[in-house]
Amino acid sequence: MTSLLRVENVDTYYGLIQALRGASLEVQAGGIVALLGANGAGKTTLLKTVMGLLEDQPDKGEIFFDGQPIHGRETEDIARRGIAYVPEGREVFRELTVMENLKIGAYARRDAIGEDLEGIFRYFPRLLERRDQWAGTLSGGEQQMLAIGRALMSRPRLLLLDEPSLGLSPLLVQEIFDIVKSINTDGVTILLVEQNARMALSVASRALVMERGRFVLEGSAEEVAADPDVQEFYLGLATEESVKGFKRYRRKKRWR
Amino acid sequence: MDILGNLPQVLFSGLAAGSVYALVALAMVIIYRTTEVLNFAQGDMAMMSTYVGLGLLVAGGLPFFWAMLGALAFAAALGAFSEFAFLRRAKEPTVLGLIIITLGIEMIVFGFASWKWGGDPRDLPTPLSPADVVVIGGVIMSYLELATIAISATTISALFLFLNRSKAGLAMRATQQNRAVARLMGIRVRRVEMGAWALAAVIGGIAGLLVGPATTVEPYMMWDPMMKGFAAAVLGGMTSLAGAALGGAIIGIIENLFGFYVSTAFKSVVPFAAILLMLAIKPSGLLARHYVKKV
Amino acid sequence: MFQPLLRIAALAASVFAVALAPTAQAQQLTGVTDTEIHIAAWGPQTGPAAPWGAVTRGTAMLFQMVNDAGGIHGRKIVFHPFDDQYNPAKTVAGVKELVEKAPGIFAMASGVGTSPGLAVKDYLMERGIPWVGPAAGSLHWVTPPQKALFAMYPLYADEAKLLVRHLVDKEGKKKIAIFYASDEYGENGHRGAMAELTRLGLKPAVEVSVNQADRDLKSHLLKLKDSGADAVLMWVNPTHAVITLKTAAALQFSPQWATSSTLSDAVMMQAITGGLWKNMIYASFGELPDADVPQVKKYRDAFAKYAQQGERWGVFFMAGIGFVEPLVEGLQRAGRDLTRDSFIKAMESIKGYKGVMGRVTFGPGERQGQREIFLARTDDTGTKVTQLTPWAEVK
Amino acid sequence: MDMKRSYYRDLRLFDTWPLGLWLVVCAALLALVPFFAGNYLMYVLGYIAINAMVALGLNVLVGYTGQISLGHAGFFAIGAYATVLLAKAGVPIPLALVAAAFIAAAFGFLLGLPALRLEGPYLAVITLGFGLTVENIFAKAEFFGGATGPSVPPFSLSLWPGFSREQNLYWLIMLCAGGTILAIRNLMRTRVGRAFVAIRDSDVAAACAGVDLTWYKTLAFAVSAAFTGVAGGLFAFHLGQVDPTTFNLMLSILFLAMVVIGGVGSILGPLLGAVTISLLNLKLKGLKLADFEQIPLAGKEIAGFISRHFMETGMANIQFIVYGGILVLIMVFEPLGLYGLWIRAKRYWRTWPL
Repeated sequence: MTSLLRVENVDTYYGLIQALRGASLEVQAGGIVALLGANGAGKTTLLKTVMGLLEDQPDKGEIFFDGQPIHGRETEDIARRGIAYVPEGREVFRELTVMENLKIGAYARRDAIGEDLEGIFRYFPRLLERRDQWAGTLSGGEQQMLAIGRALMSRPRLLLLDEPSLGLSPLLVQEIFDIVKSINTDGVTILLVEQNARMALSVASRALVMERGRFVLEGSAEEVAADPDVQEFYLGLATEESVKGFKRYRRKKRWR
Repeated sequence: MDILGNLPQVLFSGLAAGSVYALVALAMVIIYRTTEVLNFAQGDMAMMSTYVGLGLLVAGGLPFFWAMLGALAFAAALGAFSEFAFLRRAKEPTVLGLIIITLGIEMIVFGFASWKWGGDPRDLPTPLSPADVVVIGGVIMSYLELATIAISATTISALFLFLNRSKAGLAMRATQQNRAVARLMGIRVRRVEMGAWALAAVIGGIAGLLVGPATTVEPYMMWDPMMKGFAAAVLGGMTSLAGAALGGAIIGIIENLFGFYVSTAFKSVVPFAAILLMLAIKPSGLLARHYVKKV
Repeated sequence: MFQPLLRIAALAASVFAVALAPTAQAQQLTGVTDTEIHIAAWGPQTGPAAPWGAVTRGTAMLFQMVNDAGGIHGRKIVFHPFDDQYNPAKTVAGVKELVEKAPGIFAMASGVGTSPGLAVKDYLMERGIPWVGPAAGSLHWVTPPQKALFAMYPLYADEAKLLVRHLVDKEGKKKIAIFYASDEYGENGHRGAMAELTRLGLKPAVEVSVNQADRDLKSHLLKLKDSGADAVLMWVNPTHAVITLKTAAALQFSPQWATSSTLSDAVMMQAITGGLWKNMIYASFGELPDADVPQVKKYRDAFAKYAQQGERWGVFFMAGIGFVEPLVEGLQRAGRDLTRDSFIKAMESIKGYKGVMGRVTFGPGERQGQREIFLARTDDTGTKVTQLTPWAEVK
Repeated sequence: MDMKRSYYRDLRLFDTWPLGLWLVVCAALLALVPFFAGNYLMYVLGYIAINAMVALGLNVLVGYTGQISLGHAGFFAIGAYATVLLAKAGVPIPLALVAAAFIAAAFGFLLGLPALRLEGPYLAVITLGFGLTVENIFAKAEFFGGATGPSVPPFSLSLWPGFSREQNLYWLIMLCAGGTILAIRNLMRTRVGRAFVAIRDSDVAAACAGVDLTWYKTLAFAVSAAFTGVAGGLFAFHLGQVDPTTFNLMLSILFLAMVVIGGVGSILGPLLGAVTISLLNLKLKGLKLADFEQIPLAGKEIAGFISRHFMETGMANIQFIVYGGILVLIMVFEPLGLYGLWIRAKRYWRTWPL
């Protein structure tokens, strides 16, 4: 079985700054893959590189979706192949109504969308209530729901979720993640970037950890969760103390 | 001077003039919202389309309607070409740089048109003679002015319908709001931008075809309407279509009121004074809904 | 770091400066060789005033005709027209460049516009370079008279006076409104009309000015109409004249229109107004372009042979010929020993010369060569023109 | 409108000393021009220098403070009229020029007030309106000489014994232009200059850092207007005539084009831009049909095609196409303008042959 998304040895630059250093990953169809890492590790950059959102990037390396090369393609074409990306910070079209936002999600399709709309409203009943409201007037959580709903309208095979929990209350985070899980159950493969590692690992089947533009750890969600470094740095389960009473962050070096 | 007796006539005249400004303003707003460019070539693109219409009509011998349609088709092509050939090529464009590019396009179009057709004014014959008028309640309305107002109103309504009801219009609005995310939706934003330029050029072209019969066809025919259109767009808030339409009407009426009741000498300055006043009170323009500054 | 450098540079500069103490102006170039006479003219071929560029092209055709007929006393005229876009900064640059580059310029011919002309007048006069037939009816050329400046264009103010006189005396108009462009041309017409009205003991019905850039003249025309004027003196450019007539038609306003020589090209005006150029009274300083007199026919025939593609036989083109005819005449009279002084002397000997303009007379103190104008009128169809008055000087 | 992010790059002009040496040599050469050259060269150089002063002044606004102005022809006109009217009233010319600077600055300050709340197209339209208003008022008011403008008194200043009027004027223009360069360079190194740049990069952040926006934004307008006003005064004498219609929108656009084409936010940039645009303006002349016949191979055919499809009388308009083409090409390929090209060329040669 071929993998749905394969990233091979990708280098990405912002001007002179290298953000990805030979990053490689594979996402198999069906599961939820969580991508963990600290701020600036290159998680969002990886997603943007996959989507072709960065001009002239990737500088090096190859990206395949469903066996077809997509690196160097236009974002529009990549999106039309069946990858949907929910960007960090929601980025809904603030001056379009909820309904219009959803419709624009299905822009690249020509078949009927009524059914899909019903599906979305089943996931997010609250959007139905607010269907004629400007998206900019929604609350953060509702906007996140809208962003996910909009992405689903294109009937993607792969959904890239960037920090869905950002700035949301714990209750809402729980709600969103439940929905993410059920979306996955309905057949959409998900690549999930999260700072909230605990939540991410609870829904994911596999997980990867990024550090400074490269992958340093990969495994099933349970394996990754069991990793002592992950426990210490991402899950906050400090286990040892140094002689001086300070945590030794330097241990990260081990992964190089 | 019969002060009040003339008022309806002045208002009507202002509205007729203003409806042309409104079209130019709409064209500028469409381009500004989609690509954040102040298109200073708008007027001269319309001028050139008018010449093409005149050529099709007189030299080509086409019937009036088809000649005008041909002019608008040419306008669309010219707009799309400008975007495709110049604006899109700019790498790392800055706002000022883009303005200078449109000025460059303006000069190229202007130079080409005056080379091809010369500087002498010409007449754009229309089925409507300027002397055909209808008098309603003491207000003399020429068919040409009535047609101008009607065509402008129709164009503006059609534009609203297009933007609010059609899928392409939706895509255009989405692109205006967030280009990157629009691409994520599978919208081919470059085509949308090219389409916006074409659309704007067509709307500007309609303005040109309305100015032509009322004045003359010559290389400078669109300078004044273009300035007023720009002013109208800013008055309306630069990002609001309804504002642009309203702004055009307001400027047409204000300057006619001022010209008639105060002085014709400073008539062309008044719209700008009005804008200064208005912006001093409401810096985002009449109908712009937001003016959020990115920090 | 700069101080020493600056000091050294300043020292070097002053040494150089002393060594090169101001030299006398380079020997003046006269623009005359054994076989050539160099003559220059500026005229807008581009920009808002481009329609006036035909003047320069008319001048060029006259010189070409002279050359093809064998030149002047064994010399050919080499003509250097240039496009100044009606921008004085460009006019000055062009004139200085031509005058100071070998072999120089013998004289300037025509030259469109008051403000470009004013920008170079002093420069030309200081160097004694003759200038014949500035293409603008301005008082500046002859007040005070300059030794080397020979003006041809009758004053706009005179035209306005004659028109007002005619409207009042012959047409019995009582309420005359003045509609004028807010530039030198329009103000001169305005001034002339006001002077004549005052002389006749009348007041204008209304005075309305229009800006060059305006394209919406409804409020202007409403004002004119509202004043109840039975005649309007229209002192505007061709484009504004068209808009004026169209707007007037739309407002059902039909006074007796009267206008200047600038709009005396009835054929063109009829064409660009879409047939509204009817019953128009206008002044003219030259024979009408389609007049059946030998002076005009000669050039009309030549036009068919020489004119560039896109050229039109009209009043501006013909004016370019008319303004410069005396220059050619002067060159002929000056003979083979051509100097600027001999040329000026020859010019002063021209009396009652008749070309396509009115009669031209120069003299030792007389630098306004032509003062004669006449009035004409188009008929109801706008196509036939009749002369209303004979050639006459306005007193 | 932010093109340059690094503050230190703003100051590049004299930073290396070979460059400083070159500048001194250039200045010396320019100073010597009247001793050997004719009026024409002096006229062209003077015209360029006047435009350069405006471009440098406008750059304080556009390049350093990040505002836009489509109305600088207005300040230019104010400077010209103020100088001429004062000189006619008997004020010595240097004093009249200084006064013109202050008068223009005062108007700049006034125009700067609405600029506090506006940016982008809003500011563009206000400044555009300002330019139109000034042009209209000068052309209408009898006091200012109406449509013909006031007559310009003869330039009577004597800077060097035996110099003609043109030579003296040339020196005065060059002195003023040199003074402008030094003044602006120094201004940008002061607290004021740093405040301007801070406003350009982010006015909110600048305000948070304690920059008084009201004062500095209006000051930028005033400073910019002052230099433009002096240039306008010099221009009146340079042309020997003041015509209100020359101070039109086209002129404002030309000034802006100088700054942007040259490269905003530097000193060399506006200089290069002023030289380029001035020369294009003076030197671009109309082509003739005969010129096309010179084209090798297909000359006759091309000329034939052109005469069939275009107006021969309109041929001079090809210069607009060239002009516009140059603007578009420069901006498309190098948004930092000629200055950017210069920097790139320098960088290329520095690392050559790598």
